[in-house]
Amino acid sequence: MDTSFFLAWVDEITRVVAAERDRLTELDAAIGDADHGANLDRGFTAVRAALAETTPASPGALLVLVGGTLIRKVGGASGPLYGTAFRQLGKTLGDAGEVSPAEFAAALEAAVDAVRRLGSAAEGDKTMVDALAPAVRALGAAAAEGAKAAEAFDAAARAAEEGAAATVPLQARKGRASYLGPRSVGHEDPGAASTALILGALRTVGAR
Amino acid sequence: MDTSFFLAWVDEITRVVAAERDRLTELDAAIGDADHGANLDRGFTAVRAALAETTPASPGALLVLVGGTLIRKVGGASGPLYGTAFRQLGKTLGDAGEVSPAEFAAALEAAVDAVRRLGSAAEGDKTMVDALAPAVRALGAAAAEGAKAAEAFDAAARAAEEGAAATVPLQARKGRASYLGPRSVGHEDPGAASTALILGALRTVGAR
Amino acid sequence: MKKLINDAGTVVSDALAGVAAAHPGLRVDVENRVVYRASGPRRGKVGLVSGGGSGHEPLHGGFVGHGMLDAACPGEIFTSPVPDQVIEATKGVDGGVGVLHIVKNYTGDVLNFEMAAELCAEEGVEVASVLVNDDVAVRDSLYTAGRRGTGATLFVEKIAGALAEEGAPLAEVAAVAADVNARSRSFGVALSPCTTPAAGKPTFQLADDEIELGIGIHGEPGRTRAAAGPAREIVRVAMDAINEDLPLSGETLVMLNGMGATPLIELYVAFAEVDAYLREHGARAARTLVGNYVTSLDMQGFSVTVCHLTDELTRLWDAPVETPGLRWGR
Amino acid sequence: MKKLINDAGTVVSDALAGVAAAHPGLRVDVENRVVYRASGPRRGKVGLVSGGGSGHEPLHGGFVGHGMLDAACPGEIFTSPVPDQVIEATKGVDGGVGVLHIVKNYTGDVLNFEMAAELCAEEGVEVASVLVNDDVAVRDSLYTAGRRGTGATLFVEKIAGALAEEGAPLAEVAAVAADVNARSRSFGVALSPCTTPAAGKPTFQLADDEIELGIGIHGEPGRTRAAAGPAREIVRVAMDAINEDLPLSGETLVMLNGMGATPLIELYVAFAEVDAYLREHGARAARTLVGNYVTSLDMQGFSVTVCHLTDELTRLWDAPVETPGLRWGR
Ligand SMILES: Nc1ncnc2c1ncn2[C@@H]1O[C@H](COP(=O)(O)OP(=O)(O)O)[C@@H](O)[C@H]1O
Ligand SMILES: Nc1ncnc2c1ncn2[C@@H]1O[C@H](COP(=O)(O)OP(=O)(O)O)[C@@H](O)[C@H]1O
Ligand SMILES: [Mg+2]
Ligand SMILES: [Mg+2]
Ligand SMILES: [Mg+2]
Ligand SMILES: [Mg+2]
Repeated sequence: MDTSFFLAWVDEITRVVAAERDRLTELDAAIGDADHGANLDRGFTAVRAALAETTPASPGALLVLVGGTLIRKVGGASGPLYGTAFRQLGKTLGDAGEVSPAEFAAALEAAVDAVRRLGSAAEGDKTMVDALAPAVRALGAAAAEGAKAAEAFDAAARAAEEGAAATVPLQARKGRASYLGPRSVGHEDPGAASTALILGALRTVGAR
Repeated sequence: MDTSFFLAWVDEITRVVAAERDRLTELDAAIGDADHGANLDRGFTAVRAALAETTPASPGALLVLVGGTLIRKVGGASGPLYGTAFRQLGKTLGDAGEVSPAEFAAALEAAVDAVRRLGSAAEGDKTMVDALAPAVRALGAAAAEGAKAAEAFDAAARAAEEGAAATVPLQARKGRASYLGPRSVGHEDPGAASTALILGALRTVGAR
Repeated sequence: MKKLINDAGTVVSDALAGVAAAHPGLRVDVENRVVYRASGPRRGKVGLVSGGGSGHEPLHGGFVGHGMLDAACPGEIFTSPVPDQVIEATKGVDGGVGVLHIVKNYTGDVLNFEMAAELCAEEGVEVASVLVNDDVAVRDSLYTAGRRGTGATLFVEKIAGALAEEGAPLAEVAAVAADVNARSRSFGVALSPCTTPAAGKPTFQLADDEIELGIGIHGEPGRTRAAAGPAREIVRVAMDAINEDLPLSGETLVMLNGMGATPLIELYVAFAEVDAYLREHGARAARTLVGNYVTSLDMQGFSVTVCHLTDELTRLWDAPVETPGLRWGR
Repeated sequence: MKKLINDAGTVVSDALAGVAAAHPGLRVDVENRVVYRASGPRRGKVGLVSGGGSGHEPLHGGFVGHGMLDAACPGEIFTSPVPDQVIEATKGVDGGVGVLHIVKNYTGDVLNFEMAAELCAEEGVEVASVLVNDDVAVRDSLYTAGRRGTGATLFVEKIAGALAEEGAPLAEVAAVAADVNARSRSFGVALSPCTTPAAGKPTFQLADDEIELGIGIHGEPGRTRAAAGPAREIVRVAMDAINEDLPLSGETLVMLNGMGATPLIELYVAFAEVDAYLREHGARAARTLVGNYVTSLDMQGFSVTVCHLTDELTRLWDAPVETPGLRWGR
């Protein structure tokens, strides 16, 4: 996978985030503050604008740019968390021109570790980590078995979607939803839902 | 008619005003500020309280007390206007122990003149004067023909009711409703409606 | 209707108890419904008394204090006070050189204050009155009760209050009050109706894409209903109405006033448009207020009030004031 | 949804343009979204920077000025600002003796301010942070993101601002800020939800006889839903929660804060009940604020914040302040 692959990924994320913006905001309205869709939409719109100005030389440079832009434009909890994730992804990939599924899986693991460190959320706390962590495991397993990118990304996307769905019965222990205590039960975490979209976009692009 | 007759009138006014309070307020909501029912209800409740403390010696003294209490407790436009009306009514009756329909008609005429002077509203301006003025005319005519109190008061009440109904198509030129310009058309004036209630109460008591 | 009250019948006195507890600089006679300065009348200073229906807070009780009112008489919600309150207040603030009544032009306010003024005069207190009638949405003609008093009331209270504080005689204080009123114009817009505790339901109905133009401060509908639009366009309608009545120019004092339920961030959005409009018309917002000052319970919307300044009026506006609702310089 | 805005996407910058036009004492960098004192940083004075999502006006931009903040960073509506804003503001107010970040305890605010603080430190600006977490509706435990920062933010900004104005060193300013926070407790109640311009519909639904207890300031539902009742009872629930967490006694600083759409007359009704509760519990409201200070757009409701005073804190509270939202002594 080269820079143009990751450019396509970012384009696809931008598209689905815009399309699902209202749903994400509604999920956030139920147990948060009704801005998650607007936040990510603003962030990825800014990413697209940044990419219209410069074309990064490598997948790593591209993803660092994406992460930096998210940090600079999103705000809220998800801005630093997703920003850090993309930056760490890019940093780990370094300046290689081509990235294998295994390399990507390792970089995503580093990215998710960074999110965990920053937000100190564990799996089961009802956050984006509940979608990110199973996706990383699924991707790592597929890559270790030598799966093609398309298959590996499909496994990761499915794991993220299942992880997001599995947040519904949980009581939140991190983020705004935790203020609701038991009333947070019965709602999908918006950040886990957006993680599922981001990995779904990876699947879409990987399947082309 | 003696003091107890006018006491009964005041009781009956208090009763109907309380019963029709919400309707009066709704009329006022449409073209005013939604307080006319509450204003009169507060006023006559205070009148009842005042009458529980002292029993005036004559119809005149009673009606002066009613007027003074309304001035002191109602506020708004209707407080000074109705207050002045009752005070003038009482003052004109003086300290006579008994009042004939003709004397009452003359006193009511003086009362309505006082209202006109204070508020400088003419008939057709869509105010309480549109119910008061025809009521005074009907009462005067009936009294001049030597009608019994019951008949005379029935005529006055009917004239007030017709006068109130006739305010519906008018455009207001006085009071808050005048701010609405042409939008005041199509609504009954709340003050004219309460005048109809007050004269209706007179009919009720006169018919006993 | 949901309200943070104990009982619709006791809202005014319950709130006055809160005012008394919150502001040691005020003395509140809850029984007689008068809000005074705690310091009492000052010999040789003209007293300023205002009042009107409740539901417009901080007007008027929130403007009692050094440099502004000496007393305020709150009536029931949207109902002018009764003469007794005004008499009590007038006597209570008399410093021996007369008292100015600041009266908003509504039939009820005018009648009740007039009755009180007559009685005070009979008892030897000199009273002058100024009628505030700044609302350009109402034509001042034989066919109306005349222009309503709205936002300019605050300007009159502040500027006349500053002059009175300097020891000016009653005639001068009354004259500056009348001058401020003559130089001021207002226009109001509602995005939603309001609900009085007594009525328990909104005073009118507005669809989600409608607004009321030319409203007063008593929850009454406006002159016309219009389609909702961007703040820029709504502000333009208000400013056009003001500008047509008294062409804008030079230094102005501008209040962008919230009707009670409009978020401050929206008031600032609107103020930016007011400021742009003034510049376009060669005028300048030399002094400004943005916030909830002359409200209409829980109505969403705003009013703009513009006063054409002179150096003297600016000086008096800038003079120290210390009230719950307006404070600077001390 | 009806809002007095031009466009849901430009609310924050449009409002900042209005803030700039309304307040000559402020310098507003609309592009970078920072509100500064017009006078700029003062050598030898600790700088105070706060910020957070917009929609809480006058917090924080309305508290920039002498005796309070040096700069505020408004994020999008209910969204914490980005690190760039905080970095810009921090550098812009540095008077050479360090800058205090006043951060409300929300994951987003904490992360963005932390990132900014790290970068500022790398660039040689000394930064200390105080975390405000006064909301007793949230248990501070492993099972939550910790208590939210709400009304006490204003107390921290005012008191730390006064100390900074006197030239105290960063460590002392940070210590008094932390002390004020430790001595403060808040509880909020919603009578209605609010509507963000971006979402365009209320964040939750409440029946006409229901209220939300233990709400924050972001339109989120509270800990529990309860039956609506008289102000007296609702206030008691709030005060009980505060009193159970930090028993009331002695001299207190009390804010009865409106959430944005509650008429001031109702806030006074509630304040009377707060005052009565304090007396019952042997405490006294020595200093008070009643009004819209830390709002949640067009939410109906209120919060109470109580801070246990010391003589020194009272002195700092009373010190002169000159901001759009809070002003006395100058
Ligand atoms: N401590 C945390 N660790 C990981 N993810 C978190 C944490 N706190 C919040 N999140 C994620 O952020 C999402 C909310 O993002 P967003 O709504 O954009 O920010 P905010 O909560 O500041 O409004 C939550 O749904 C959750 O998935
Ligand atoms: N100038 C006037 N002359 C006679 N009646 C008037 C005048 N102005 C108002 N009214 C009467 O008063 C009524 C309103 O009374 P009310 O609602 O109690 O007072 P307010 O208008 O001050 O709220 C009107 O419906 C009208 O009949
Ligand atoms: Mg959110
Ligand atoms: Mg009325
Ligand atoms: Mg009225
Ligand atoms: Mg947010």
